[in-house]
Amino acid sequence: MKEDPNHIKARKFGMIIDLDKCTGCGACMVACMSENNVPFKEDESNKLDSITWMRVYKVTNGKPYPDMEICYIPRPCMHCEGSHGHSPCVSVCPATATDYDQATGIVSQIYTRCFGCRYCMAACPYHARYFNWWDPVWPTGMEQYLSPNVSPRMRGVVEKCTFCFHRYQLAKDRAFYEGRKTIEEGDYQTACTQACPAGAITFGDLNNPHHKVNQLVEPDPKHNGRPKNPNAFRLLERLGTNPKVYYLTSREWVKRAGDNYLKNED
Amino acid sequence: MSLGIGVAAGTTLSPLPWKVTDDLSIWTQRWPWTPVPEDGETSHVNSVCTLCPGGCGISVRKINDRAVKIEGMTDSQINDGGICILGLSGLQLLYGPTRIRSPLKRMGKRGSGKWEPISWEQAISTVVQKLDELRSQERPHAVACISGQKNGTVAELLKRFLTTYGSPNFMHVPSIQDSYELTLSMMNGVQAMAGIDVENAGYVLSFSSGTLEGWGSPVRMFKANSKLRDNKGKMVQIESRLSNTAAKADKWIPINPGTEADLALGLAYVIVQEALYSRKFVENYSAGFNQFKAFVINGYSPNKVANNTGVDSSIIIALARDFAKAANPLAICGRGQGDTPGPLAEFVAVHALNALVGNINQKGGIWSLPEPNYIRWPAAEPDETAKQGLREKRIDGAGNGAYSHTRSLLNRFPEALNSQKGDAIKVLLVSAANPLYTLPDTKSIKKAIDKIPFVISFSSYMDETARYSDLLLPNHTYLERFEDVVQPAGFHQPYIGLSKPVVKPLYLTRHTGDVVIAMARALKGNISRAFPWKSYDECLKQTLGAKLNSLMAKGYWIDEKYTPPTWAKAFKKTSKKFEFTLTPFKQPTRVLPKGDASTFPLLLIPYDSVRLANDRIGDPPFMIKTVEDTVLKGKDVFVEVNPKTAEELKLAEGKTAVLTTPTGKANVKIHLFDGIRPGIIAMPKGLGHNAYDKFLAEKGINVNDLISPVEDATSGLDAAWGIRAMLSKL
Amino acid sequence: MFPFSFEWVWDMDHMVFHGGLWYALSIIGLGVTYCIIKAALDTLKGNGAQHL
Amino acid sequence: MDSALIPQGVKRCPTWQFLLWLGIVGVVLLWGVYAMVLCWIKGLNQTNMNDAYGFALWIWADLAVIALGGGAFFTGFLRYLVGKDELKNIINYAVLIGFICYSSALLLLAIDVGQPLRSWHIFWHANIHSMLTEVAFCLSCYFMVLTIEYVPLILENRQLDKIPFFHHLGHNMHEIMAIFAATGAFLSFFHQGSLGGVAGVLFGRPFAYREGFLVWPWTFFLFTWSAAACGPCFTLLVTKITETITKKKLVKPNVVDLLGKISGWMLGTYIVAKIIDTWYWALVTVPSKGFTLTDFYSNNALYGIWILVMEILICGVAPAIILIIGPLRRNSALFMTAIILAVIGVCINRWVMVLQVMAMPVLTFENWVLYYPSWQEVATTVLPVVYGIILIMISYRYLPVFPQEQELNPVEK
Repeated sequence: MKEDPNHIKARKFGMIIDLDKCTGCGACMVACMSENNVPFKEDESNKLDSITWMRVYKVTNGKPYPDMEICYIPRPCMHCEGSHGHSPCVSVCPATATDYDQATGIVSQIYTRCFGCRYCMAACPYHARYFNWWDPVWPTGMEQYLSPNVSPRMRGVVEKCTFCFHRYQLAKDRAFYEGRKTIEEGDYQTACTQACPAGAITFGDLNNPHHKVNQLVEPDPKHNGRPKNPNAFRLLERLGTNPKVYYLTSREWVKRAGDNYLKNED
Repeated sequence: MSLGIGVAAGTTLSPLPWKVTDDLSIWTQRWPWTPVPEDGETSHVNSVCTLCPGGCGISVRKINDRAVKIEGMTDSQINDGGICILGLSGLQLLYGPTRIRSPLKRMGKRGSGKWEPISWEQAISTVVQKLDELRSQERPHAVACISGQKNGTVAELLKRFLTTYGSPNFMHVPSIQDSYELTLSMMNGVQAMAGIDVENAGYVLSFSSGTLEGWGSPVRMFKANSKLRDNKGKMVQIESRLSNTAAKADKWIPINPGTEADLALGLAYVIVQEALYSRKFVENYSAGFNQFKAFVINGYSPNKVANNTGVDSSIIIALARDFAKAANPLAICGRGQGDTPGPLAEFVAVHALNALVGNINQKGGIWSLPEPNYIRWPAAEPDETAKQGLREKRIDGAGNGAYSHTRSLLNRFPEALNSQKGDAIKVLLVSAANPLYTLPDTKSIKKAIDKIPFVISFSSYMDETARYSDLLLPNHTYLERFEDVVQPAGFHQPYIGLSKPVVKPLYLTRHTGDVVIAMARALKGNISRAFPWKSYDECLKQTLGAKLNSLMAKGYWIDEKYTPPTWAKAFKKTSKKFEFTLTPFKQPTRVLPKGDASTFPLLLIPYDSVRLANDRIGDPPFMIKTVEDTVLKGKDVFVEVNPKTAEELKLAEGKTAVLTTPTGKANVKIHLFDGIRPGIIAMPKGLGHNAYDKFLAEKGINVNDLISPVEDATSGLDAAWGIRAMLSKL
Repeated sequence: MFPFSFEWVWDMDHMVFHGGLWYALSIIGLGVTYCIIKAALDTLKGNGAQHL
Repeated sequence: MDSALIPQGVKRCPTWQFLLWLGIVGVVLLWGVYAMVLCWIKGLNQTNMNDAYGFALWIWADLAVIALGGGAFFTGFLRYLVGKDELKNIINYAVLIGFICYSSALLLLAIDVGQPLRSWHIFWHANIHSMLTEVAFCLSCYFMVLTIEYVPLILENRQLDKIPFFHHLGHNMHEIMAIFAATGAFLSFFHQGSLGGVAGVLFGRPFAYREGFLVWPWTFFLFTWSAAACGPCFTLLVTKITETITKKKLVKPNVVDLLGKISGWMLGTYIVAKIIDTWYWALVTVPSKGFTLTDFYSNNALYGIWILVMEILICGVAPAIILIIGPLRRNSALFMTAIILAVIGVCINRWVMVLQVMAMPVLTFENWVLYYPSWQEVATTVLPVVYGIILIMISYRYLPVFPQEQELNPVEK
């Protein structure tokens, strides 16, 4: 949670997911798994121990046939900012194994430092954090597709979505080689954004008014980044987690499913 | 004791604890059983994915010689950077444990999984010996081939091989493309492929087509759906189940399954009655309209149709008006992912709707595309034995008598074989197909295959059919070979893609094209002469000719300027006009599912999910990981049941029940789902494999074990959309 | 825990926390050291056992 | 056989009987050790914990034993700092129980983490803003204090005391024990509190989250308070159990009564604070997050409003009343009931603050997730209990744990 004085203007990378476009196809989940060397095991049907940094939830309006409606809600790590980087998980980690980077707004996870106390998982209301209950094992030969950009994790540590932080580093390196001072919007995109066949995911710098993410939701800096766009919402806005993942929908019930409301509230 | 304390104190004060803790930290980071991916030079190879007929461009990221990630190709006309879940998982197939690593000869009983690796020379000579034997017995027509591909050089090589060898029995795996083709032939009078200009449609009326379930070219359909949304277009889904497509549609219209043709005709009734149709098209460029008009007016009033379809007559009327008045309306059909050809009546009725609103060969409509003609090899010259063999009737009955329009009827193959005595087919070649898993009524397929003494599979993976074969001649995977990819399903512009080797072949596999050429050469005579190429790559190079350069550079060739022929020139019927044919309606419009309603009160419909590959390729581990726990839990599959139906049957969420159909029986779990009509149960396709690896095998039930094909009276193609069923407590 | 690890910051939070920590550790450490040294001295002096 | 080790002037059971019991308990201990080794070698997949239950049975056991071990610091605080001198007659036992509880807690934590070999990261790379860091530091430091408090008792063993250095060491440690006790009380205050803070700071989990004072949520203070109230109850309970098993009076009634009375007042004030906290939480905190109290206690098979009634009224208010009111307290059956209820109450409190927090869905489209522990988890949780029994058995046999034992049970020579 350190301020980086070298950065004149901090970036704040965020993601917008258009739920009207999302079809629940799961490409984001697999794009993430293959980008980030996420392991798999024989039975992955127990979703409580299945590592999916990006998870697509199937949400219904709860009405009977034929009025039922379905919406898919993809849920990466929200990279909560809380107030001043005080995200639910970062502040609780005893070993500083997860950190809020003030320069990018990305919540990192240092696998080699994490000793597996799982306090961060208890703190995260989005279930975005996953524990390596098992040794990651790839069938013989399959380890050949592992990417060197992301280190495979060991048993006993927590992992989660990093907004493909390694891609940010690669983009910065590339810009440096090409003699550019800054990276462009398109230089750094997450694997899920890139793969989404429906084009439902937009990624960029929320602090930059030229970036699409900023234009789509118009985050309100006076209210901890709450979206000004009436069709945009964040999951569990009321908890004050101040997430950097926004959702767009035209359906009122979907918006309402994003947070808890009392009966008399509208 | 004091010694002990002394030692403890000494150790604590020495640097030893620090060293130990430090080492521990390092050791826990580098456990020898956790792989450390090797770093190296990054490169990208552009290619085309052939895991489904979608034909997406892919860009594969490599580190040195290893492929590490598959991404969508950004400038591809089909998928523009997007990619589907299966395409993303491709490297798990390439490097996975299910690869067949060399030619294998069966040792134990069929399907026992005992194999002996043999050399390619041995393998080919074994095949050639068998084939020579058959020809010397004057029975070349006892060879059959099942191909997953219909077009392209490999399919053509196989066809050519069969023709010069003397067998008419080339069968391809059927899909809705066959039905569309037949429809175009009957109504437009052309032998063409259906191209759907979905990107420019303003209103998409889908009759149970899973446009977001993997229908057509999946990524293209996803993109088109988002574009429709951006353009404030409308999408209406007619389906008995709230599929993903229905969920994303502006309107979901639940319908009694199998009555889609009735609804289409009901809509036609309103359009005709209220004169909402395109006068320009109907009056000037169509024939048989009056007949058609009389037909729908007589039989398909909204009230009648409401009765059959379960869709309210007011909805029918409103829908017809919306559709006819919309800008660029488009009606499409073909259930789910479109793997089953379906009832021809549906296609004709829906195509008639398109004709009524005049969107044939128009922007945002249904185009007819000429079949690709880049393969221009000199005609093969069969010798006498071959000619005799070719004169024999096809085993599946296609192209003959009742089925004279249809080119291939794989669905009739098992039945044809099982009803005959002896072994009508002696040798079966299976290429890019897994019929033992993908065709309905797996039991009868197995029985049919049992009657074939020698089955050869070209599969790269140990799928169900490969496991049950006698000889395996593994092809390179799509990431290790050159191959032309013709016309992504439903794409509306002439298109050829080129699959390129991304990595060197990992194992002792060989390109099926090369194997066919080698077989032909070994058979000598006219057969050998018909295959003048030294290798498949040479054949491909020659075939592609001038297109090769652009294909190598861009990965695809497209005729972007292509526009379909105008109405004046488009129709090749004798009338030179579009014909509102009634042929398929002379039979009962509705294809009834197998089984009687008194014993089997429910209807079982298979459903497709884009997260479950249900064609010849099984789900790789990544994909199966994304399957929800209300679809698969442990080894159990869930069927979707309306809570009302479940209540009547006294079945609760998560409970195990016995699902019985006229074809089979299985234990399933109940998932209460309000998105399905009462009385219907839905089961996912793509589970219940018994081959492949531990990540996929023995999970769930293959719905093809429970359903049977139903022959369409006009086309002979499989028209089944479900089967009657019974659900009882365990 | 020590000023040379990178997460160490010289701010109020760290000073209060580590102040408390090192204070407690010092008391414990000094107390025990005192007891041990005193006991050793007492033993050397050899003044009477079992006088409790 | 081992009579030379047994303190003078007290009677102990025959060696064979002692060894027999030790053997029986030892078997259970081995079972626990086996499970522990399994968890260390094969990893935490041996448990039924999952991504929804990152914290489960072990963390509850941790919190519970630490609360119960609170008897040590609070009795020490009363004895050395407040000057309640009578309590010297029970302080040894309180320290022993505390020592057992804290060592158990450390052991459980060492099993509970995914990478036990890296546990020192919590110290080395300490994030001082984490309640768990505070817990870890205070816990370890206080465990040192407890060891320091326990060591003189060991040195009082007949044979050890004969060694002059140990004799002097024990004596000197006694001399400055007040300093250690004060440090211990300070540390205890913070770690009991930060254990409460562990749940209270989770602003993503409305069931656990509490507002508070400066950086400390209200649970911080409530946990310290409840540990101070219920810890001595546990000390008394174990004493009573020991008395029952040994069939001897070991502590004079006035000592028990005094500690009981103090606990009663602590419990009474605690429960008032707890009720106010719950009230405020239910009426202000929870609705501001979009929940109502009933959301936390419905739609699941286990957690109903009964658990709140149980914790606050039956296991809080009731024992507090019994212990405060003299005549009731002096009724031995009621006294036993009260201390048992108080112990149960604090265990329930720790349970809900760990497990109900995990079970409760926060996202609207998730459901309650219930969990049951695997045998490995149960075995490793039983492990500290049997370890404690063994340590008590040995300590009681060979050390002068109860200063009043000789007086209350004169041995006929």
